[in-house]
Amino acid sequence: MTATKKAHPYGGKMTFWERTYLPEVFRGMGITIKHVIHNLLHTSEMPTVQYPEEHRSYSPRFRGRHRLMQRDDGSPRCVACMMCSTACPADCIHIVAGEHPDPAIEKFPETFDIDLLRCVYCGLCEEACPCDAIRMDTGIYEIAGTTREEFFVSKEFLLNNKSDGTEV
Amino acid sequence: MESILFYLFAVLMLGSAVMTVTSRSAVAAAVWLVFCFVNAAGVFALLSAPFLAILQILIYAGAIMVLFLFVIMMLQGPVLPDERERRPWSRIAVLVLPPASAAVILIAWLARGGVTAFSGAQPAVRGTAEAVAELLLNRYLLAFELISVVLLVAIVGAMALGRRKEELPWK
Amino acid sequence: MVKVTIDGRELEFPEGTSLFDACREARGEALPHFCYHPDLSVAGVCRLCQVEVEGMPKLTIACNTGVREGMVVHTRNERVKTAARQILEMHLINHPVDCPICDQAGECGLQDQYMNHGLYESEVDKDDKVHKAKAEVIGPHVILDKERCVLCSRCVRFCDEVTGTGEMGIFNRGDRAEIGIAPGKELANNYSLNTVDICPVGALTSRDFRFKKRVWLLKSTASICPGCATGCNVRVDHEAGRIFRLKPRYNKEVNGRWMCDIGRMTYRGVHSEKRLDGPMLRGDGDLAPVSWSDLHTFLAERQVGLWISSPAQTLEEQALLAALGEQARTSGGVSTAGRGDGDDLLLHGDRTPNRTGLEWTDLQQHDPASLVALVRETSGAVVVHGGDPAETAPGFLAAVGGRALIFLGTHANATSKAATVVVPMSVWAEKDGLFVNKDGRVQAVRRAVARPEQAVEDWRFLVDLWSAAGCADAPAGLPALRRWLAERVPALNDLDLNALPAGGLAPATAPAGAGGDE
Amino acid sequence: MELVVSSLLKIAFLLTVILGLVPVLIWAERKGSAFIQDRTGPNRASVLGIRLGGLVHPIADVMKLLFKEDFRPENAHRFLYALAPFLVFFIALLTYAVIPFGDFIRIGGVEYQLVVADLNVGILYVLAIASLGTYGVVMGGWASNNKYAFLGAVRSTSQMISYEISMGLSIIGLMLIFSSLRLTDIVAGQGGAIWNWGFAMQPLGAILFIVAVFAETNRNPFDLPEGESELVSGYHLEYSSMKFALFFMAEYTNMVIGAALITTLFFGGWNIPWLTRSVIEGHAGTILPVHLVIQAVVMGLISLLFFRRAARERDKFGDARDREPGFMGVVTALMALGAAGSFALKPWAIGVDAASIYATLLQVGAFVGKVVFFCWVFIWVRWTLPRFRYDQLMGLGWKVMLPLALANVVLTAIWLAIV
Repeated sequence: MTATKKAHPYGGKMTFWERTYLPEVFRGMGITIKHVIHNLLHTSEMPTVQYPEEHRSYSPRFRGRHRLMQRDDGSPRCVACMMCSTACPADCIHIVAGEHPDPAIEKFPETFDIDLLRCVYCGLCEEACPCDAIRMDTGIYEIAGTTREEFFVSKEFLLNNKSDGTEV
Repeated sequence: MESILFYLFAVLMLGSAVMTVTSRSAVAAAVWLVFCFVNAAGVFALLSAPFLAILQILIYAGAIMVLFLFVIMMLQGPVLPDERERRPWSRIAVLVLPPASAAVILIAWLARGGVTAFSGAQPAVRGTAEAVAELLLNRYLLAFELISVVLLVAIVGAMALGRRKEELPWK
Repeated sequence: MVKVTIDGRELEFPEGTSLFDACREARGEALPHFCYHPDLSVAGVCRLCQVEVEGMPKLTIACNTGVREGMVVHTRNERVKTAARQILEMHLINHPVDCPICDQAGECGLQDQYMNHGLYESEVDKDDKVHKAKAEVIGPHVILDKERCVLCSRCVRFCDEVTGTGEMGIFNRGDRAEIGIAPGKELANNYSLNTVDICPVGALTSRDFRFKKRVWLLKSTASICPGCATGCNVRVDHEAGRIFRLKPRYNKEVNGRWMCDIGRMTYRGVHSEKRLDGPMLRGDGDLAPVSWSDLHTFLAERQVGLWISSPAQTLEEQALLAALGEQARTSGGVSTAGRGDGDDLLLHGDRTPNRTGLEWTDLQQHDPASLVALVRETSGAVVVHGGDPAETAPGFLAAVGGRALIFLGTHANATSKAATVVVPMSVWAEKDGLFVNKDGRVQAVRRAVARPEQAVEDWRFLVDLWSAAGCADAPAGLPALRRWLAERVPALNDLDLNALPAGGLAPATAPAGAGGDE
Repeated sequence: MELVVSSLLKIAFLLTVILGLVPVLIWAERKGSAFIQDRTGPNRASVLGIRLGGLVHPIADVMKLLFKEDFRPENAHRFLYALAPFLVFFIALLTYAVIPFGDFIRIGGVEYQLVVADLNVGILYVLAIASLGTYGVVMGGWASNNKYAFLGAVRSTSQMISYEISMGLSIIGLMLIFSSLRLTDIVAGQGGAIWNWGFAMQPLGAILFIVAVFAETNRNPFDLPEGESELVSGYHLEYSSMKFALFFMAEYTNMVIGAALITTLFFGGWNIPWLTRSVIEGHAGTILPVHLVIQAVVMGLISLLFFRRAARERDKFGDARDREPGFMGVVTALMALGAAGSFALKPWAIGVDAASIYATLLQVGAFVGKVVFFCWVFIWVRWTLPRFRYDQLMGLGWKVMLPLALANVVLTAIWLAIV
């Protein structure tokens, strides 16, 4: 009998004690106090990350702030094909293409701006890029500023965004 | 000491009663009325009727006026600055009524024989819980119960009227 | 008529139809092709349109084959597909495949054919490719990338057959064959940008449009070129309120598939720095910005003695101005303005789009001297809608003298500088209207981009003026305006101007179902 | 005059305890919720590196609230908007007048009752004042001229009125048993064995009362007037700075009252089970030394823990915070030494007057301890149970608690008539 009752924990008729809810209330309070006592006795095992001092490590596949890859001479690898801005669902990449002074390089980005406030960090720009020029492997996720303009980052900024997380 | 408190309560009670009548905002009027009740409770307490005093606060200030305020607030929005200016007649009322009521009190006071009439007066029955209980539950038990039946009838009537017509059980 | 079976469907075609066209009709889409162009001779060099004709041992190119009675043709079988794939592989051997930086990407024939018919892994090592000159400037408008060329010879045939200038040719042989310019020449004819249009790959690109925008981001609006009286049908390619290029729109009756370079550059005026950007009123000597309400007050107080329109305005605007001027004198502007050299292809000597409209709306054009005389004759304010009489009619400003000169225009010019009131108007790409070309064909320009914030739509402003002047039933809204216009202009009486076909109508020769999109 | 001075002293004591408890409770709320949810909770604010486990945070919060901009929404009712938070806080404090926090203290042969106003209608006074508490809330909500604030106020009002009835009825049984409305009588009646306590005599009444008190204080699971998810934050939505702080403090003050009432009515008030005043006074020479030994040992152990931690985490942060465990160790060690050192005063030979005062102190300590425990229960419940839906709230109040309270009254009356 009890077995069949237990088979329907959320259905059927509730007993008197179940309907008072008091046993369950006390059971719940038991659970929470168990957590309190355990945490009081094991403060060092607390999963909380003491954020500014400690950082949680992210997977290498984590998409952080973008960076533009450089050629050997430090110029952007980007050829201003606009594949990233076409693929971008947030419409946050703004490129103005131009003729490169070096005849070997036909097209290059005169400006390459990303509006980090619009970016949704989906990574589609990385995937769209035919030249592996834009990457989101910097691991930088602390993107803070006091004005909107600070989040509108330029080509120069993105070129100097290093993959080891160092900033300009 | 007691007479100081009495006059304090009395003046505050009268003043708040005047404010109740002259307030432009219904909400403010209700709040003044609550203040009036609280002072009335103070007077009751001074008259050795603590039970009555507490019930005055508990029932009138604490329950009935809350419901009043509740309804008024639901029906009336906040008073905008342009609505706040007083009408001339209310200014006259504010000027006339307090002196008038003061005069009435003064006359009553003099008629009853001055300060001693109030401060020294002791009621025949002390208004403690026991005394009230004695009156209500022993001496006037029948009347008390009859009144509760009348109130019950009123409640049932209110419920019947409050229901939607088509839901009336006898129709 | 001959009966042909294509992919199992039996169809009839007139004799002399090319098999390419027959296949297009039977399949609903063209065969893969580079060199074939309906307006050029058949070259048969790209070998991409090969089809299987039963009874012939080898595949044959459809473009250079005529239909014959009883022909049984297969265009979709495995043999044809394999052939197309192999031919494409050949074409791509030396192609750099630099689509990301190629302006043609998105409207490239090679890309399309590859996606439709190729789709193989290249077997050619990237380093083995024959490299040729890139980004070679061959004319004022065109840039040539020899590597990308698939040697379809369309451009060569265009220069030989359409313009007859013959600047281009194919030089060398084998995998070193390349398109080039004849020594000592440059591709400087007025139709050079058509070679960019017909180039199926990114070999010829427009210097004007180069790197400005990826083509898939552009939106197109069908319109009419305002550059001359020919009224070429164009496609306005624009994005985010900015026009990037004009492309010809097929209209058999007017311009076919071509348009001239001068016409293509007319869009530059839309984003000119000289655009008027706000209503202005001459206060103490200088023009100063003024609010619309003050402007209307000023206009309401003035009695206008002369209304001058221009052949650059739409038919609606000219008719409205004529109606406004019924109580006063009107003029169609200076008859010598906007004249230039034409050629016998498309460019007309009359560089205004709507001079015929002036005739239709009874606005008489004046030569400079008679216009000045007309101004002298009238009293009251002078309204100039478009044009620049101060520049084209010497003595005009002196004739106006101290009277109010009200200029309704789009760009700053001599008249606007001398005007008492300047009202910023819309250019052709910012409004809806009708142009009547030199042959009396009524064609519609459509609003493609937003006008400057402070500018007004001309016809709305004129309608407002008309209402303010006391006309109770001034047409409200474009459809009503066009119905009013059709009633007013005799040539348009029987037409529904709100339902013009894409190619326009020529009422003088009765509505003919001419033109249409390609 | 003596009455005034002693009353003022008692009021001062109560205010110190209550206002002192408020920041501690805020800290306990934050830290307790954190520990329940396996978080660390507040631990940043520090004074010279001493953080006291986050106890500095309430101080920082007060500083922040003091210096915040005190804005008033446009079209708010000026007077009522300003009055509401003061009213809420004032009324919350008024209730303490009748709560006995100890038996009496004998100084110089005079016995002083440890209650500010020993009203003969004490329970009714509590109920009356509690019913006035609605005004601050409803005024604040209405005067803010914000629909969410007003909805919060409306909910609060209807909820308070509904549960006040169950609350009043649930303690009638208690009044019948102790046949008094005076709180000192009720507490005195619960002396001696633990089964004399109210909750043993009135288990149903106790549960109903506790539930009703939770509802009256607007605490979870009855915090619908605040209802963050649907009402932004309820009646104090438009308040900032110290006005908001007053609302916030009033909530915790109400919590302390609730705990004090639960303690007084159902958990023996200042009574310590079996250790009645006469027992303590009679055996003070034994109890006090044992007490001191326990205190010294416990404090010593705690200080050892701190010192161990100080040794282990010598350079954990690299700043002033590293000195904290050592400091705490020294403080607790001093407390242990103090307890041990007081043996020099010969606690086994305690005098009669001192024994009386010691008994009073123990009783007051017991009262405060019980109040603190029930405050913790408030916090504990809040972070355990989910919030009611509004119809469930009203259904519970009117259809479950009210009939049960009435049944409790009737059953108690019948039982008393029989016995």
